[in-house]
Amino acid sequence: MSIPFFVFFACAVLAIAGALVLIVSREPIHSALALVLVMISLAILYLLLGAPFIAAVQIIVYAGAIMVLFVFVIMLLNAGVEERTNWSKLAKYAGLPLALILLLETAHWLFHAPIGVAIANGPGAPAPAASTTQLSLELFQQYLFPFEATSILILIAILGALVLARKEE
Amino acid sequence: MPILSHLWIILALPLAGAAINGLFGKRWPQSAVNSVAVGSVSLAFLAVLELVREFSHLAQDQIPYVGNYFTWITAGSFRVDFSLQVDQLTIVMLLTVSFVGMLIHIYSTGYMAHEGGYYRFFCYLNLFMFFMLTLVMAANLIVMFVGWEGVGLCSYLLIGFWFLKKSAADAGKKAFITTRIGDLGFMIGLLLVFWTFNSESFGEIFLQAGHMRAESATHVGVLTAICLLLFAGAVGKSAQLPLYVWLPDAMEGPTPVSALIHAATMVTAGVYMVARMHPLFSRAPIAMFAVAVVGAVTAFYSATIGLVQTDIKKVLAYSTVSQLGYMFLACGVGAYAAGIFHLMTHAFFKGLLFLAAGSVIHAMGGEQDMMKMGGLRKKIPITYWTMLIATLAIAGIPGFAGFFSKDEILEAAGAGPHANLWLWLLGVIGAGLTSFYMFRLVFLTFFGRPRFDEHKVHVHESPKNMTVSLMILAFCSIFGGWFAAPHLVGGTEYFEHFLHPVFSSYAVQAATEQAGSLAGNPGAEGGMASSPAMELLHALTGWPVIVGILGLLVAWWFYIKKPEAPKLLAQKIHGLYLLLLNKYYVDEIYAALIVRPLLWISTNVLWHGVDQGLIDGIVNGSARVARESGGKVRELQSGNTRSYAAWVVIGAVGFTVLLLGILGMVVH
Amino acid sequence: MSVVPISWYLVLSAILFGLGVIAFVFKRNIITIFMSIELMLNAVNLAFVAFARARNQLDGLVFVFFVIVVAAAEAAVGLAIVIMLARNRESLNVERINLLKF
Amino acid sequence: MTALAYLTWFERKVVARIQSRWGPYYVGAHGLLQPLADGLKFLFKEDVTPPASDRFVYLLAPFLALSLALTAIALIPFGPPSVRFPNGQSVFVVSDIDIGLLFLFAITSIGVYGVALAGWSSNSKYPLMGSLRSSAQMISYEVSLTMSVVGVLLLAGTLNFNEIISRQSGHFFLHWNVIHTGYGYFPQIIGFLCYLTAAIAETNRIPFDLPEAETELVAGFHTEYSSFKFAMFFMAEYANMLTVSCLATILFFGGWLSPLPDSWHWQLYLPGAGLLLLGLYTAYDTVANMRGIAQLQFAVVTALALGGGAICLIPVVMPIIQGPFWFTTKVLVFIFFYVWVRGTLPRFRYDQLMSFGWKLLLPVSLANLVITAFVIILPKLGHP
Repeated sequence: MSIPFFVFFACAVLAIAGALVLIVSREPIHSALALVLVMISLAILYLLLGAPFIAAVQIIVYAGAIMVLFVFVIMLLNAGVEERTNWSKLAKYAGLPLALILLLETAHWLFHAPIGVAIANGPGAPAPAASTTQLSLELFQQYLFPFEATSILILIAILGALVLARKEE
Repeated sequence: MPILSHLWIILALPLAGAAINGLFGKRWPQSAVNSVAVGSVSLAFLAVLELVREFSHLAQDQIPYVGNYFTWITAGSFRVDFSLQVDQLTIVMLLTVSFVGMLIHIYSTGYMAHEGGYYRFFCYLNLFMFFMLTLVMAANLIVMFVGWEGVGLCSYLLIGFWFLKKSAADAGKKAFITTRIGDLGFMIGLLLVFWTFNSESFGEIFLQAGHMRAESATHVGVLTAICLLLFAGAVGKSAQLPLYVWLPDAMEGPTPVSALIHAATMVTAGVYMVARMHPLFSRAPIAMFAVAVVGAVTAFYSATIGLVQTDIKKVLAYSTVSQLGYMFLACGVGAYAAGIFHLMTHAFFKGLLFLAAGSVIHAMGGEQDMMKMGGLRKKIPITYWTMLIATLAIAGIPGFAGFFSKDEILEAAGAGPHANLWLWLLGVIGAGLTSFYMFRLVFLTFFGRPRFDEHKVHVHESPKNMTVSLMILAFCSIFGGWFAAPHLVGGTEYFEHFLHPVFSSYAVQAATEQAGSLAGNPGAEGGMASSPAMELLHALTGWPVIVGILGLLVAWWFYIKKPEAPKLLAQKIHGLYLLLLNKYYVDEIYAALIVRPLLWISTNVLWHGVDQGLIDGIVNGSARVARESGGKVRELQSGNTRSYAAWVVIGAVGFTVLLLGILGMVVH
Repeated sequence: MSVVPISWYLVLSAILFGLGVIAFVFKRNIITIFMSIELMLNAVNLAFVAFARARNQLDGLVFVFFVIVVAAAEAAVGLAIVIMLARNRESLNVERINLLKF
Repeated sequence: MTALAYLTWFERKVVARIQSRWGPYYVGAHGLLQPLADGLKFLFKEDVTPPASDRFVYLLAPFLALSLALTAIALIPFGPPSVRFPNGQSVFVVSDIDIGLLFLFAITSIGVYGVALAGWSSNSKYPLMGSLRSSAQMISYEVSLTMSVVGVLLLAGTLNFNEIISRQSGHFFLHWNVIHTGYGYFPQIIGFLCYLTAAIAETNRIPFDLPEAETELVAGFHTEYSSFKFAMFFMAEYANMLTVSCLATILFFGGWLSPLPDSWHWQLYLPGAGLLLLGLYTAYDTVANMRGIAQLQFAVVTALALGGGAICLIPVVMPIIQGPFWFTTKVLVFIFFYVWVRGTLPRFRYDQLMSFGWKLLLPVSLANLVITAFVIILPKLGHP
């Protein structure tokens, strides 16, 4: 069993475990940490997939910024253990089966749908690790407009966040 | 050629005035509103003068001069340009409309000085000028129709100007609805025109019509239909039988309005339209005859009603109707030029009459009943003299404007190619009646002893800006007629010559002959009566004068010599008197025959049946359905985010299933 | 040295997504629900990267980049809203936040 | 680890000198053994875990902090990658990856968790306050930290440390990014200042040590921590300090490059000479004014110094040692600067901190970035 397989399985197990913890734990902060775990393991998978830049961004932005923000808010609101209320019968009874169906469907999709097949047996061969230069070129030439758009989006988001979170005098 | 190449200026000026006054006038002092309103109209008048100057330089083949501004409507093959045109006819109308309009504007500044809604009044008035000019300058039927409806709207607004007074509001509505009946015909006529000629522009229509064979009484075709339909519109607009009923009521409006819209300009639109469409009419003898008959009958009929009315403005209203009848008579017998000419002179003296009457009313402090007047001769001399002149003019006393025009009409009616003795007779009698009731009006108003309390009503002459326009119009009513001085009095048919190209260009043979016989008759030059035709002319020319003077004398005898005579006569022929007094009960008849059934239908069938039963049923039904279903569906709106989440998931699952299914189909 | 086939990554991403959905439906704490959304996004990102690798194209990575950016914006606004919520209703439990009930 | 421990000694000494004290003195000559003593003390103290705490997170936090800090150091190249072990593994560069810088940032950004979680898990108000503050502060200052660095990245056009450094070689110290002027270059002095400030804040050092403001919140986020866990935080802090100093050296001061022209061959002798001088000094000290046990200790130090010097003078070793020598020197300068600042400046107020970070530091670094980008683009504008 070669190294990539090992890494993959380790990360996969970690990620799934993290997701499960996220679901099971009733302490928001634990969920957050679990999610961070998932993200980090995903980042490693990205490395494995030859996308170091994405991996780094994943960690910096997701784990380093977004999740910190989550933790920060959790701490700020001192969000305690989540209480057990089940008013939504629908969610209670339909949720799990539905999600499972979705999962199966997706799996079926991936394996039996033509596209899925095409990719599943697709070239697993290690493509040269996407160098940051190529990526940046792609980003700033082909996808320039979306890039600008997102920047504006972020600006708007900042303003919105400020407006929302400001205490009304 | 600044104006000629920019005809729209003439329209833009009044429109701008209306816009400015309408938007800002409310806060402005009267002086400002005046200057805007009068200024805009006067400028328009000046523009028209300049236009005339430029027009005189135009070569014959450039007439009619058409200016295309922009394509207004295009739907399939239906294409309407916003285009204006100028030819002699237009010039005459333009001069008349803008000139009289200007004077009446000036007059109004004095007359309306003490009224509320001052700016509103002038806004409407300017708007009216705009539409009227549009109507006159239109180069195709659609643009003309715009003006047509526009003036209708303005007249509605202005009749109902004192909308707090119920009678005024009702009169406005009545005018609008009655004319609308005619307009329906007009509209159908438009469609028919397009269906026939596949175009609405005059040039195109006339060109094609020129190639069509003239229809005869036996062989009636589309032309006749078109003409009759258009004439229906004219009947509505120009208050002819049977749709004249709105005009007398329209006197509820301010007097200047009556003068401008319901005497001088708008009501003559019908005549103008008929004259404008003469190439079609000339080819539809039936229609022509119908026009003539309606005109003559109306002329006589409303004259009889005018005999006994006591409201000064009502009398004038009926006389207007009858004068319009004369114009139609003229058109009907093919003497378009005469008709237009009478239109012009009538604009002068009838406008003058109304203004003078307004001045009288003004002086009497709002009193309109002639029975409560009398002996005003000394107190308001200017009004008196001007009114007298106008009366002489309308009565057709030789030398005054009315004489020439009416004379020409009767001449054509009696001796023209479409001459018809009975029509002529009607016309002559009508002329006599006209002069009778007009002098009756004068005598009742200005002579005899005052029949009102001198202490209550202190009579006073109107302010300058009113009297000035009175005098100017008086001048026109005297000399306006000499344009057309017929050869028999040694004149040179100038008016005929001027309009000749318009009416000869597309005319059928008969029409040209007639025009020739009227205009270019070599023997007629110099006025020496040589040919038998001339003898006949002389004989005919006499009659209107004679009956006119007769009417004068009778009126004098009744109302000066023996003031009690009318009563006696009234008692003698009481039935007839009542009949006339109540205007032949036409309003009542209409009410019984049309209005009430209509009301019943609309109440029981349309309102209770269709509206409440059907439409409300549908509306409420749909609303109820929506409410019920909403009540059911809103159960989903549990307000519980998690169940929403579940729904989202369900959606995702369903979508994926769908996608898989589709892909499966694609694959297999 | 053999290589992990792409489909495995895809399956992993599918599993993660499914778990995200489950969390999304089952958690009651609004912040956690938020996190589950992020989890789903991550799963999708993984799929993206995997595809990008499979196709030897960078577009997938670019998409991931954009997804991350948008997620950041979304988190900023969303958390601001959460703070508002906590201020006004003293509860983070979505089942107590049902003003929009019929 | 020892290095870290001795950093504390160094700091205490310097601060003492600034405050005109002797500082640690009794444990060992000139308190040389103080760090060891501290370490032992931490090891043997009772490890208290507050009952109300969230046990798992409480344990996790310090490990996270320290491990991340150390990992970060692993990324720093101490010398030229050309120097390799027989097995081809580079000596000074533990891991030379394409986007090392990004990873460094990634790791430091995760470092926030240490503080935050610590404050949260100990479930008591002062730590919570402290961690709230610190997480806010770290997030905010991380932004301007990154921004100030981007300028250098633009100049270097790569994220790889070694390339960044090698780009700064030549013309002895004139091509270091701090001062590198010229066509298409913009001296990153502003960027450097921003970086320094942000870095101090990032490491929660005075004057930005709000998270552990003794006077306000007993000891901030690690109030509840004792014994070895506290030591971990402590070391993590110094490790971070070290990291950022190294980063500054690499990004702005040409990493391991020597400031002296290559033609001056005598510079090869510098490291050894320096150590020898140190040894001679300590030797004099030993002989002159040391007595008893202290004398023995100093003898050891002298032996080490002299021995080290001698090794450094071995021709084979000499070239190898050059890079690390300069690198360490530069880093030491920074460390000294840190300590100096700590000894000098008072603490910020929290709102001042925030407004300073967002309203001054970030705009300035952004401006620097924009100017740099412009200067770089300018020559290329003519001929794309």
